[in-house]
Amino acid sequence: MPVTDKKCSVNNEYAFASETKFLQQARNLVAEIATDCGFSEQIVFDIKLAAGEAIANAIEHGSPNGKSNSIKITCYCENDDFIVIVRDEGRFKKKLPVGTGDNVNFRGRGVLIMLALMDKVIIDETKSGTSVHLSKRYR
Amino acid sequence: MPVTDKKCSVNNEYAFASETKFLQQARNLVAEIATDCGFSEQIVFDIKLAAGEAIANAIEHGSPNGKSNSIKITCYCENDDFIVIVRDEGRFKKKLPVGTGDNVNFRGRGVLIMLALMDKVIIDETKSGTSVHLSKRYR
Amino acid sequence: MKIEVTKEIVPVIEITGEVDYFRAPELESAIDDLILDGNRNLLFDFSKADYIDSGGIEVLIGTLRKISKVGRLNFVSSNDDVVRLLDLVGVSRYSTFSLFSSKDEAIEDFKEVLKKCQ
Amino acid sequence: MKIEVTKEIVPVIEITGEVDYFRAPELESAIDDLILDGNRNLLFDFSKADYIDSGGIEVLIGTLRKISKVGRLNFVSSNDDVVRLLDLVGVSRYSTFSLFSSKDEAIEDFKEVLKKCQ
Ligand SMILES: Nc1ncnc2c1ncn2[C@@H]1O[C@H](COP(=O)(O)OP(=O)(O)O)[C@@H](O)[C@H]1O
Ligand SMILES: Nc1ncnc2c1ncn2[C@@H]1O[C@H](COP(=O)(O)OP(=O)(O)O)[C@@H](O)[C@H]1O
Repeated sequence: MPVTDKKCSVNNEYAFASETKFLQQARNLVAEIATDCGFSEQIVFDIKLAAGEAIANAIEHGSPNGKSNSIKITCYCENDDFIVIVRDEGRFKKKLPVGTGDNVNFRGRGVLIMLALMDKVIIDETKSGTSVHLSKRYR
Repeated sequence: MPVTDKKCSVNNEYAFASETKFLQQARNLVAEIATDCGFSEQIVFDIKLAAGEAIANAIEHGSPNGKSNSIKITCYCENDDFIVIVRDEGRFKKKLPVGTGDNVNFRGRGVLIMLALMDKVIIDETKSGTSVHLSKRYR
Repeated sequence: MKIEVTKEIVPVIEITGEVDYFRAPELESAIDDLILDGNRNLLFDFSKADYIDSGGIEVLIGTLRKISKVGRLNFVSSNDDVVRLLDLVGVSRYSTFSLFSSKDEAIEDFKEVLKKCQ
Repeated sequence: MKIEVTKEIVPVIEITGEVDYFRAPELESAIDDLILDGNRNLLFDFSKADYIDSGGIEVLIGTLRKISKVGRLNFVSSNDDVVRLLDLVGVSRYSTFSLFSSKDEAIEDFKEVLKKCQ
């Protein structure tokens, strides 16, 4: 049973150095929190994947100083939404991922996957970093 | 000089039937409002293009009943942001644009262009329609 | 958007106005006709065009694929915003794509290239 | 993610665990080695894998392009989420991609195909 209660106590923060080896544990933590909040296995997969894409981007594109940058993930419930926020310390890149020219590759599907799997996506680029906010409604 | 005043009187709404022939006038209206708010030619181009992509998507993907659906555009200034909201009456499509298989095409760049040109992008899918919120900071 | 096709040393596709998502198919079919006629070298004159969105970009990239390594696309524009966008989306990184600020230069370039082919 | 390559009627790439953005290059290089060796038919056994993100999908699509029309990629998974994702991103629409729920079926299929080639 989904917890649609405004008083859901989930408001969990996880901070870690921007290292590729932490991607798997970070997305699995988000998946566990979503499971605890009562989502079905299928929706948990969607949340895990969308969050995984955002975390991968934060490490790959949002950490100008590499491992000395940190990533912060916050998960909480608000009204009818389960929300994951991924914050990094980078500037949003003003370039589209389009391969090296003659070879248009498949890059650039991360954001489209987030949109396809979540109900609301906010990408907010500020001077102190990018934050990606993903929400999934309880249905 | 950008109007960074909270009391900027721009809070303009434009509603029209979801027809392809209205795309050009709708994006040009947004461009004129942005010009009036004091943005440079280059930033006006960026706002026009990002809004144009959102309006094209609203017509193409967010109008299940074609011309009998309507599109609403709102432009306003808030604090240091110029905001354009494009609302449609459709459901967000849970499919990625990937061509017909063997031919991966270039589709699916609209959202990436919005992200590259604007500072904050919100895509919110509700039961009554999708809204795309684009903000550009005055600098 | 208005399209006019003329024939110089290569076909010249002159576009006036704004190329967008819903007008792009018209441009695509004009180009497809030229490619069907055997043309692999094309000149896009964008001097009188001041807007192109992802739909127009899709046609440009589609054209670059269709003419592949055997053809060239010379593109004329001195509109800073259009040029910046072509760079953003990666069109300018295709080896068969070249940007010129005037039609004369784009034609001169084709003359040079076609001379070498003889 | 763990990768194990064995040779049956075609090379079998068995993946265990989670394939993501930062592990995908490892998978790609294992596949590239097989393609360099002249293989065009590949069996991906995903039975023991339960996660793939856009980085892994990119490798799959890249492989489909590399083996192009001459090869086939038979993919084994009965994980509903993985199958749903392959459908969402369009991998399953490639004519050279086929999905199987068991490795045996995927191998049977290759036997049929390769028989026709003789
Ligand atoms: N956290 C981030 N910080 C900076 N740029 C980002 C971030 N997330 C995404 N981007 C930009 O958006 C583009 C699209 O992201 P995505 O769809 O995930 O594709 P990919 O990561 O495969 O390139 C990236 O190529 C990058 O330029
Ligand atoms: N207003 C909308 N309503 C429903 N779906 C949308 C809307 N905007 C975008 N989408 C979905 O997001 C995908 C990506 O959009 P975009 O990047 O603009 O690419 P394109 O429109 O070229 O396919 C679309 O293919 C569509 O499935």
